[in-house]
Amino acid sequence: MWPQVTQALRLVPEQASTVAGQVDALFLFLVAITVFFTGLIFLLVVVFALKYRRRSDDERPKAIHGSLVLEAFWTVVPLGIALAIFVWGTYLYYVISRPPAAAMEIYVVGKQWMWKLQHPTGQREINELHVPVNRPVRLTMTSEDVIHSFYVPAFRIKADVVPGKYTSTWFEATKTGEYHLFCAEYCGTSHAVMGGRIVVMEPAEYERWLTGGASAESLPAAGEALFARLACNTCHKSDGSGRGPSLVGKFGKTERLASGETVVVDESYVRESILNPQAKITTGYPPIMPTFKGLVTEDQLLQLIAYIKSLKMDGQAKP
Amino acid sequence: MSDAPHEPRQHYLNCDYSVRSWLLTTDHKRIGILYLVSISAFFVLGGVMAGLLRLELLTPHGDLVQAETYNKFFTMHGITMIFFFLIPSIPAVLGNFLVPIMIGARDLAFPKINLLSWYVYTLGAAFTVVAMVTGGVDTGWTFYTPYSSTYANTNVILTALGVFITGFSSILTGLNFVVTIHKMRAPGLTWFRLPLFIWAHYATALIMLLGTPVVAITILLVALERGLGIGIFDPAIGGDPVLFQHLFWFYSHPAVYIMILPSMGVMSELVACFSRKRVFGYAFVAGSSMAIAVLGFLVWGHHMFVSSQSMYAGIIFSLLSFLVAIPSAVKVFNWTATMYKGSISLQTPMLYAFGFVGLFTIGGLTGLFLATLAVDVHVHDTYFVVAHFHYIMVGGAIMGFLGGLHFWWPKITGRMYPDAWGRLAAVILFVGFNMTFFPQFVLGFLGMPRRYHVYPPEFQMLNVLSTAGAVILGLGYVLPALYLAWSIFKGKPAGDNPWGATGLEWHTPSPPPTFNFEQTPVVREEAYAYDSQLEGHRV
Amino acid sequence: MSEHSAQVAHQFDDATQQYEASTLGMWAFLITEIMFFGGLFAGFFVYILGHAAAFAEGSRHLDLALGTVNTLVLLGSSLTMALAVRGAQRGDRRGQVLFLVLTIILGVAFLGIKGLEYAHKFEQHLVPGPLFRMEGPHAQSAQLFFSFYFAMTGVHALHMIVGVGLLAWLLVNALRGRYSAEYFTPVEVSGLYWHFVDVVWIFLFPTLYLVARHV
Amino acid sequence: MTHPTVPLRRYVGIFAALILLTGLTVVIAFFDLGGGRLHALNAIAAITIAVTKALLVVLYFMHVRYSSRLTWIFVGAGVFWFVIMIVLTLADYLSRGWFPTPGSWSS
Repeated sequence: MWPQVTQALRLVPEQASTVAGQVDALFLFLVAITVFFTGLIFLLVVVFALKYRRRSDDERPKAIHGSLVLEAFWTVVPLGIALAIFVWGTYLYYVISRPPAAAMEIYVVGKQWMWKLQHPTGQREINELHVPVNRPVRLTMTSEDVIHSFYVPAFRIKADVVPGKYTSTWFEATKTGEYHLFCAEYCGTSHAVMGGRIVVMEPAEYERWLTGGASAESLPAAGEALFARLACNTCHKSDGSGRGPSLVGKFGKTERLASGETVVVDESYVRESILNPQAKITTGYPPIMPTFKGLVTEDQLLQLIAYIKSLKMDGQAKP
Repeated sequence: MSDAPHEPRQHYLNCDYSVRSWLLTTDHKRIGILYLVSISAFFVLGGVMAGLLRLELLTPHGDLVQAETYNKFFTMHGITMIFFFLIPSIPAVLGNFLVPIMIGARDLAFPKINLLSWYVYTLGAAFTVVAMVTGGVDTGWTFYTPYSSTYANTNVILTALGVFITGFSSILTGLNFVVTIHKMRAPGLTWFRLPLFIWAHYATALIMLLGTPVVAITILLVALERGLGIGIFDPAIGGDPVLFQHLFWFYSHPAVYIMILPSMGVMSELVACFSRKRVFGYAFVAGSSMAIAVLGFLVWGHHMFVSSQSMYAGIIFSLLSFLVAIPSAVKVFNWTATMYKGSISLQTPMLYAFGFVGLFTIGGLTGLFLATLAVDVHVHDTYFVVAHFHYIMVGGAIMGFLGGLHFWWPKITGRMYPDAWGRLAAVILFVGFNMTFFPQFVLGFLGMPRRYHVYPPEFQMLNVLSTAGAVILGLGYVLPALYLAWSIFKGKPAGDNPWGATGLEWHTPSPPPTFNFEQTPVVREEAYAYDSQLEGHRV
Repeated sequence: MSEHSAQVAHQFDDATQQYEASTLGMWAFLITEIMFFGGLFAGFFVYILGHAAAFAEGSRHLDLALGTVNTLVLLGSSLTMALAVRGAQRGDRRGQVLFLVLTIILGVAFLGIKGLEYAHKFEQHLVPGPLFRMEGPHAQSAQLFFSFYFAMTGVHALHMIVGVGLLAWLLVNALRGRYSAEYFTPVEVSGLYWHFVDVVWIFLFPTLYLVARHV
Repeated sequence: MTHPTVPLRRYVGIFAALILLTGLTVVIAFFDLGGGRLHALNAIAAITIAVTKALLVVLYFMHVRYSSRLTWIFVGAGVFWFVIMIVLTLADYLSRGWFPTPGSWSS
C-alpha cells in the first residue's frame, strides 16, 4: 500500500530529462512569488479588517485620496518582477527549443487515437517509444487527421501535432525507466486513452532491443524502394541528367526558386514539393511534376524523406 | 429610513404584474431581472454538468459514463458557463439594473435594443439547448478545427449557431452601455466622479464591441466549412487550423476580461462602502480597467505557445501577457490600501469581497506561470490551466457577482436577506472552492492533461479530494438561492439606503420607481464621499 | 420631465441628445462590423501570403468588368444616399423620396450584378466544395480563394439586402412626411449604415478582384 | 449640434473623385510594380487608393468631418483594433520561417 501513498503524495513529477531541472527551478520561483504576494495581501487584509473594524455606525474615517508614490511603487515593482520572469522564461525556452545537432531522429505520426513512431533503422512502434538514456532524440511529427499534442510530463516537453505540416520537439532522457506519454490536445472520443509510454533503456539493452525486434527494413531502404516504385527516379536521376533536379546531397542545403527566392530544403519543403509541386519550383526546371497527393500516406512520405536525407554526396543510400 | 408606507408606493415591480408587461418591458430594471432568471437557470445547468464531471473523475477508469458522454458533459459545462452565465452575469443583470440609475438617467440609451438583447440571448439559448437535448456536442467550448469542422459527428453546427446568435446579445448590451455612459450622465457627473462600477462596465462594453464580432465570424466560418464542405481551415487544401486558433482566441482572451472586469467594478463598490472610505487611488483603479481592456487584445497568443505558432510570436505574446497582469495587481493593491484606516464591517458582501481578493490574487499570479514560455510548455492543456481559470472565473467573477447581488438585493427587491445565512454561505463557498480547485494545481504540475475521461491511478487521490470539495461548493451555491428567494417574500423592508452607501442608486427609493428619479439628480462631489456624508445632504 | 415633442423618446432630455446618442450608437455598431469583416480580411491576408500564386490565379477567374461596374454602382448609391440625407435635413420631402428611390434602385442593381457573377461561378464549377473544378497547377489552394470570395461577398450581399430593407422602411416614412429639419435622425443613421457597406466594398474590390492582374 | 447641410457641389465633387480613384486602381492593377513574389508594391498601391476612397466617403458622405471629436475617436478605435488583429496575426505567420524548425509558412 505504501508505494501508492508515497506516489500519490508526490508534488513534483519525475525529473527524467536534461531540461526538467531547469523548468522546475523556474516553476518553484514562480510558486515562491505567488506564495509571497498572496500571503502579503492576506496578512494586510486580515490586519486591516481587525484593526479598523467598524465600532459605531456613524463612524466616518478621514478621507485618503491616494498617493502617487505608492501607486508608482506597486506598478514598477510588479513590472520589474514580471520582466525578470519573462527574461528567465524566454531564455530557458530558447535554450530548450534548439535540438542538439547529433540528435537521433524519430518520426511520429499522430492519428485518431494512437501514436505511430518510426525509428530510422526501421522499427515501428504503436504508443511506445524505446530510446537509449543520455542520448538526444529529435521528434519530427505530423498528424493524419486532427490536432493532437505529444506530451511527456517527465521530460517537460509538449508540442502540438498539426495535420498538413511537420512540427518538432526534442528531449534527452537522463534516467532509465518508463514514463507516461499523453495526448494533450482534445482530439475526440478516445482522447484520454491516446497515450502510452516512453521506455528509456541503457545503451546496451537498447541495442539488444533494436536487433531483437523483427528485422524490419530500414527507413531509407523502404524509401528507396518506394522512390523506384513511384517512378520518381525517371526524372530525379542521381547524376542530374533527368528532367527533375538530382536530389543527392540536397537535404539541408539552400535552393534558389524560379520566383527568385531561396528556401532551405527541410522536411517541410520535401513534403510540400511531393504533395503540391507547383508551389515552389527550383530555378531551371519546368513545372511539370504531377502531384502525389492521395497516392502517398504520411508514413510513406516520411520514408521518402528519410531516403532523400540519406542521399549523401557519395551517391548511394546509407542505412 | 422611510416610514412604513400606508398605501403601497408605485415602483417598477408592482406597477404591472401581467406576464405581457414583463415579456415586452423596455424598463432596464425589469430586463435585468429577466436576465437574472435566465442566467440562473443556465448556472444550474452548467453546475449539474460540473457535478457529473467531478463524479466521473472519482475513479481513474471511466465507469460512470462513456467517453463520448463525458466529452459532451465538459463541452456543455464550458459553453453553458462561459457564454450563457459568466459573460452576461454581471453586465446584463447588475449592469442593466444599475448603470442608468448610477449615472442619474431614466433608462439606457436604447431600451428597445436592450429588450432585443434579451430575446437574442434566449433565441441563442434555445438553439444550444436543442443541440444539447438532441445529442449534444463534443468539441469542447473551443471548437478547434479540424475536429469541429470535419471529424466531429455531433451537433456542431446547431451549437455554433446558438453561440453565434448569443454573441449579438453581448454586442447589443455593450453598445447600449457605451452610448449611455457617454451621452446620458446626470448634470455634474463628470467622468472622474463616476462610480468605478461604471468605469468597469465601460471597459467591458468596449471589449464586447471590439471582440465579439470576431468570434461571430470565426464560428460562422466553422459552420460554413462543416455544412457546405467548403475548405477554410482545412489543411488538405492548404488551409491552416492554427488560423482558427488565432481568430478564436483574439476574442476569447478578451472575453475572460469581459467576465472579470465587471466583478472588479463590484469590488470597488463593496470595499469602499464597507470600509466607509474613498477608494484609494481612484484614477489608477479606473485607469487600470481601461488598460486591461486595451492590453487584453494584445495577448491571445499565450494560448498557442505549443501550437506550432512561431517562436518569435510566442516571445512577443509572452511579454505582452506579463504587461496585462500589472493593472490587475494595481487594482488589488488599491483595494487593500482602501481598507487602511477605514471603518470595516464584515457583512456578507464584504466577505465575498475578501474571497475575491484572496482567490483572484492566486488566480492572477498563476496566470504568470502560463505566460512564462518555458513553464507553459509543461503545464499547457493540463489541470494547472483548469485550476487557474477557475480561480479567476469562480474565485473572481462569481464571488464578485454574488457579492454584488447581495449588496444591491435590497435595492432590487426592497427586501433584506438574512445576513447570518449570507455569511455562512460565503464561508462554505470559500472553503468548498479551495478544496475543489487547489488540488488541481498540483495535478496539473504532475502532468494530468485536461478533458481526460480516464487518467493514470496515481492521480486518483487528488481527484477524490477535488470531487469532495465540489460537493461542498455545490451545497454552498444552493444556500444563497434559498434564502434570497425566501427574502423576496418574507425579508424585512430594506429602506432606501440600508448600507449607508454613497452611490446615486442609494438616493432613490428601494425598489426604485419606473423612471428611477422624481427629477434628474445633480451631482456636486466626488464618488465615495463618505467623509462628507453626514454634514449636508448630497443631492 | 421637460416637455417632450412627439419624436423624442422618454429616456432622452431633448432632440440633440437623442440625435447624438443615435449616431454614436450607429458608429459603435459600425465598429463591430469593422471587426466582423476584419476577421475575414485577416484570414484572407494570412492565406494570400502562403498561397500568392494560387490566389492570383483565382482572382483572374473573377469578372473584372462586372466587379468594376458594381463598384461604380455602389459609389453612385452612396452619393444618392448622401443627397437623400441632405434632402431630409432640409425638409425637402420630394428630394428625400427621389434619392431614396434612386438609392434603392442602385442597391438592387448591385445585388443583381452580384447574382449574375455568382451564376457565372456556378457554371464554371468555381463554387468551393465537392463540385469545385479548376484546371491548372494551383487548383487546390485556389479553392481557398473562392471560399473567401463567396464568404466575403456573400456576407456583404446580406448586409446590402438588410440595407435595402432599411431604405424601403425609410421611403415609406418619407412618403408619410415624418422627417423634417428637426427630426431626420433615422435617415442620418441609415445613411451611416449604407455608406459603411459601401466602404467595405471599397476594400473588397481591390482585395478580391485586383490580385496581380498583370501576370 | 447637428452638422450644417453640405452643399450639393461638394457631394458631386467627392463622387467624381471616387470614380476617378476607382478607375485609377483598376488601371494600375495591370502594371507589375514589382515587390517580389507577393507583388508588394501593387498591393500597397491598391490599399492606399482604397484607404483614400474610404476616407472620402467617411469624412464627407458620413459627415465625420463635421462631427464631434468623440466620433473621430470611435472611428479611429475601430480601425486601430482591426490593425491590431492583422499585425499580431501576421507577426506569427511572417516569423515562422526564421527559426530552423520545420513548418515554415511562406519562406
